[in-house]
Amino acid sequence: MRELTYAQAINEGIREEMRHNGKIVVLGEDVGKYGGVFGVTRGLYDEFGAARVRDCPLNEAAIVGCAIGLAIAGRPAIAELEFMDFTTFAMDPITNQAPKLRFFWGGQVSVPLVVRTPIAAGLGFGTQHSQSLEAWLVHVPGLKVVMPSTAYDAKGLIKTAIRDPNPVVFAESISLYSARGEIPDEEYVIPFGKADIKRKGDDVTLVALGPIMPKALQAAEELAQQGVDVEVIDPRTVAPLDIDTIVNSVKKTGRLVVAHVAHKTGGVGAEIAQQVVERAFDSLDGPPVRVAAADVPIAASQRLEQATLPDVAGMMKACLSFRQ
Amino acid sequence: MRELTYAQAINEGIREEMRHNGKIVVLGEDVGKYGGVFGVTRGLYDEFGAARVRDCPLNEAAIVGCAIGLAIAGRPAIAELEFMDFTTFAMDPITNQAPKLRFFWGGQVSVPLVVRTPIAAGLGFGTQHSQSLEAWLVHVPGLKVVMPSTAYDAKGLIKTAIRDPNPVVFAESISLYSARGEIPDEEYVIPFGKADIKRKGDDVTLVALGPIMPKALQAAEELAQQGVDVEVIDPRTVAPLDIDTIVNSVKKTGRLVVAHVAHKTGGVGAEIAQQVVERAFDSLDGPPVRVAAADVPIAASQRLEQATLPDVAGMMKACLSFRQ
Amino acid sequence: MTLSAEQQIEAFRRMWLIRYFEEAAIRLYGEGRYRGSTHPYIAQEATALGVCAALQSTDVVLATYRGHGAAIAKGADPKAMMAELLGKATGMCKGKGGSMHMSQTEVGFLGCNAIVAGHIAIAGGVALAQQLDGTGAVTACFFGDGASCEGVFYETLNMATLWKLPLLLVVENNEYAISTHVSDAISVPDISMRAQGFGLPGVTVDGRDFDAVYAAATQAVARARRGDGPTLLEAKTVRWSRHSAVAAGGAGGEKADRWKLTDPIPRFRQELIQRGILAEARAAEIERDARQVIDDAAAYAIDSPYPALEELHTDIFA
Amino acid sequence: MTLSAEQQIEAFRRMWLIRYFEEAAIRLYGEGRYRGSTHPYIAQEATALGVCAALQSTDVVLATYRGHGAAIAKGADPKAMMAELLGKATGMCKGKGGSMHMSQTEVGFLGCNAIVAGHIAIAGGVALAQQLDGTGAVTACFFGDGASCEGVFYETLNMATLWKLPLLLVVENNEYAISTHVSDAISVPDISMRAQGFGLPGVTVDGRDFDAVYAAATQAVARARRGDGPTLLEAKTVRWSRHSAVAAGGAGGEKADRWKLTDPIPRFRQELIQRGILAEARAAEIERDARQVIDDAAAYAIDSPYPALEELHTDIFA
Ligand SMILES: Cc1ncc(C[n+]2csc(CCOP(=O)(O)OP(=O)(O)O)c2C)c(N)n1
Ligand SMILES: Cc1ncc(C[n+]2csc(CCOP(=O)(O)OP(=O)(O)O)c2C)c(N)n1
Ligand SMILES: [Mg+2]
Ligand SMILES: [Mg+2]
Repeated sequence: MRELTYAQAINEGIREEMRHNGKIVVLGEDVGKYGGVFGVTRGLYDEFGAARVRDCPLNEAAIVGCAIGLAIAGRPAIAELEFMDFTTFAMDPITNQAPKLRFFWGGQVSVPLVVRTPIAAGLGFGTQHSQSLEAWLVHVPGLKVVMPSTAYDAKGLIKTAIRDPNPVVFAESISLYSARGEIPDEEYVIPFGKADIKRKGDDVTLVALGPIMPKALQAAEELAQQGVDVEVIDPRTVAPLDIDTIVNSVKKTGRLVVAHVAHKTGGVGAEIAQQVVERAFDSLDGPPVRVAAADVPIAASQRLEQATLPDVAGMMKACLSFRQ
Repeated sequence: MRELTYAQAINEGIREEMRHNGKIVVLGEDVGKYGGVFGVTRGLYDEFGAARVRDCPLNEAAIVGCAIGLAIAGRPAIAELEFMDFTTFAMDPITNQAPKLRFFWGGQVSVPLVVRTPIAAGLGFGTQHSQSLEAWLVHVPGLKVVMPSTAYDAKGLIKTAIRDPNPVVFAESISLYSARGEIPDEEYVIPFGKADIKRKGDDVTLVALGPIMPKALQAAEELAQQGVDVEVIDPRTVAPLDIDTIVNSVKKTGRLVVAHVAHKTGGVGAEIAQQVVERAFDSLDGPPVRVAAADVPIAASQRLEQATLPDVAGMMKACLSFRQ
Repeated sequence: MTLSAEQQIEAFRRMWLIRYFEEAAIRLYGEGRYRGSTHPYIAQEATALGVCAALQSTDVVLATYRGHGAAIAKGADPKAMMAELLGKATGMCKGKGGSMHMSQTEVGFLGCNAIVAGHIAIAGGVALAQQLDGTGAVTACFFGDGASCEGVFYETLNMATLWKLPLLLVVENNEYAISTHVSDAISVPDISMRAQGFGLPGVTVDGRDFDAVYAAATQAVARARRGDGPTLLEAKTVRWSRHSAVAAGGAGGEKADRWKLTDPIPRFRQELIQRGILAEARAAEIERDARQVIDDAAAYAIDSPYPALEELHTDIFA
Repeated sequence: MTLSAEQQIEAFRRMWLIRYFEEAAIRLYGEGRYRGSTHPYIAQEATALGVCAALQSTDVVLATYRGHGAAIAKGADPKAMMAELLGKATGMCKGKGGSMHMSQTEVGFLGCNAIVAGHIAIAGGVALAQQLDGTGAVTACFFGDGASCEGVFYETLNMATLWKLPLLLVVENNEYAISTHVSDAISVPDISMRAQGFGLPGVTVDGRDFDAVYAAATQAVARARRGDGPTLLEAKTVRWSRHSAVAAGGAGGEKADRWKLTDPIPRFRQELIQRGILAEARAAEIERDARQVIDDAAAYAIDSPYPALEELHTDIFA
């Protein structure tokens, strides 16, 4: 076992896969010599060279389009978009091309594509650099969407993403990049569609996505001191979603809270809540509660930003809202 | 009263507003001389000239970007995207610019922008021309999203959209363009955020969005013959959403079905269901039911397409699923 | 490099296949045998054939929704295409794609795309894979004058030039994007001029002249194989009467049949006869045979079954 | 058109305002007085001033996240800017925008934008409104070498040329997009060459030379006001050491301080002295005063309150 940061864990996962499979290509802005704006691809250029770790011009649409071309031509491609907000420039390749090509060509190609992109919420970057847009992507059949919350998960999941012959959006978290975690010395992968129960509990089920996980665990710890036992579930992949694990937990607790840094309205929280309601209506003590960013643009000013984004107190309040 | 088609009604609404306000500019691909690929802007070029009704090169990002520039410079702009699927090319201006500029500049500008774009589901155009993407847009604070389902509503709502000093996405329905409706001789507008009860009923609340409305009403009629009295609610605007009208109906019926042509997972149906669950949990006889497109890409082949999209039978079945 | 007589005759034959395929597509649409739309390649046949004649079977072609011509030119099977058009299980994409999404990867036809310009960067990626694999194969990407306005085209132009990708960017300037004439959409008279700002060769040829297209494509292919990078090749033509089976587009009135004045097929026929490659009788026979192939394809497509409903859930994930 | 002595001195003063503003922004970031990031305009001052000196107050400027320089050059208030930087209620955007979203519409500064190239088509629309309104006003849009790779730039180039919009597209080529050198990103040596494929004038000037920028901008503005359409103006410069307060970017090591060799401010100072417009003593006084303005702005910003939480819900809808 070693300790690595979340960023290093992803880096190691990519590196191992690139060693296994000489066809894999990494491309994006600043991913080469510089090692990525957040350092996630550091050292790959030196090990694998400029042909396989490609610094691209500043054009997201062509980067992802080009990555799809590589993928359908038999070269698994890992494209980076520097902030998740910039998926807006690549929505045609990400949503109209990558997840549909195989289908509308009747299975003639596969699309081994990973689009890596980090969520920046909570760092003061302002309105256009703070969005968590997984809700857009889970709405697109044919896309897989991953949101790792720990270094361990990040490594295991990036390896699965790279091996997957299908398009995957891998949503990292800038706020977690420097978080450390134990990483086994031996190789491992984590399957998609398997939630991880990050903390066992009997009173409330708290589903937390990606960057909010540390706060969710903190909320659970504080609630434990108040005698409320929270089960914290990390879906790890929101598409496919391991709804069974969530439903089983809710059948035990009768209470569901879903937390994410994305805006509340139209967020994945509604989808998870509704799937639980569909399957476990009679087990619920009360309506599922969502803890999410307020439905306002995210201001740069720290005070406003903090008030917009979900926090520990908000999750605690939500978990306690079921008690009479 | 006169009868107009849905397309003509929109056309008339735009025309009236352009007569009222000489600043308004229409822009898009084929909107000028040709009158729009679906004829919605027919005649506007002749009446208002090439300066105000502008045929643009084929570049959606610049069209919407340019429309935003017009808007913040004091010229309300109406941009057309030929299919809703092509919002993918303009996601930066639609989501990162238009709804955020006013906020991040502290109120120094307003953005009187309408992006008109039609939903094509069910017409055999295939995977990349059949998507209903309102779920992406309701997730973006600062955007209003309109989905008219009748000629009458379309005219009243487009006028409100054009007068609104804020960005509005106006999602039309190709399948409704030729549907006729009575239009008053005198001018009228329809406020945003006010649902319309398209059919009164006591047994089940059926919320239906845009293009699926005719089928929803048909399902309700057929169910009436079976003694089930369905209340059909048309939110008309999904952002802002008139949740009060829906909740009040559910408090009466105890049962909620939400139907849309968009894919089920991550669709607006989950959002509406969850908002109802949050506010009327104790009134519900059972979990809300969603009727939506299957979570698979939409095939061109008629048989597969039909099996993918929600239909009358599906809505009937959903409405009946509550009966013991 | 010159083409053998046989190759030229095969090109001639495929032109007729395309022409009859498209006429059948229009007829079948009129008969209500499929929905959606279809975008005829009529009047543009010489371009697809001229480019594909310069390619090897291991090279790759990508095209637009107006891509039946490119498909046939690259050697796709008209029967599987016609069945695809009608949304049948025997279609090359099992009926899932329809008119705008034909594809036959085993002949190097990496498909049609219904999103204008959506395939251009993808073509760049395919060319990058070819470069990395070092096989010497090249990619040709067809698109329209309208598509040349989309930003991703320029992004790809820059990247392809920078990286010297083995790519032919073939812009088919048929004067219209639906209703919009190039003069109302493009700030320069020739789209090939765009190349000047990107540092790659830009060439304009008469897209109705098979020989001219073939010659320019041959040069571009040679350049690409040498590792010298992409070429922007503009094939000027005149669009067939309508944009699609659904949308008339702008070329109405007197302009509607202007394409007939420069129809590439009789022109190529005349050339081949003058060259002594083809006799009148043989030309007529080829035309008849092509029509027969298409008639058979239509019958086959009509008789084919629709896909089973289980097909909804296949081919999404590998 | 030549600038009066007074105008030149004002330009010189604003260069110092920018320089000291940016140094303060870096310092305050280091002190943890705001989060996010800041992108200094250091070493590029002559470009913003040269362009803005060619504009009237009724003309409009749009810029990027590296836009503090353009803001000050167009006459924005450094106090309101500094308060904005710190996310204070007294900020020009009430603290909602921060470093990357400064804006002061009443002086014609239509703001910074944090999305690379996200503002270019918007600038086109503002110019279109100016054209339609017939006021004779023009728009200048600043962006970087990296931004010139985004497709929407080319889309705007085409539309602006086609429609003869009164637009200056000012590309500030500081050699880097974060870590990526222009030679690894752009397929031609001068970004102004892109204009050749679009039919508008493309000009490259030394962006550190106020006079050269001013001369080129004056020509471009005149052309735009005459109704002859846009100009692509490339201002070449050398980026300051780092991309931002957060990201180092590529110009590390020996290259880091290369910009100092061609610092535009001492250069302009020397020019003004040689021209007899400015005495050494007056120059020093201007510099001191500018520093004082910025020090005062920083103190004002630090003392200002944070926005009230109610501000979360204002300025979303008009
Ligand atoms: C991104 C996108 N925008 C708009 C359309 C609608 N559309 C389909 S074909 C077409 C015109 C394309 O013109 P051109 O590129 O010249 O090709 P042509 O049809 O003439 O072959 C348009 C606007 C689309 N399919 N995709
Ligand atoms: C669409 C988009 N892609 C990427 C980024 C991240 N990013 C911010 S600045 C920058 C480099 C821009 O370089 P350039 O245009 O040369 O401007 P400079 O920073 O040199 O002024 C990048 C890649 C962004 N903000 N927006
Ligand atoms: Mg065309
Ligand atoms: Mg730069």
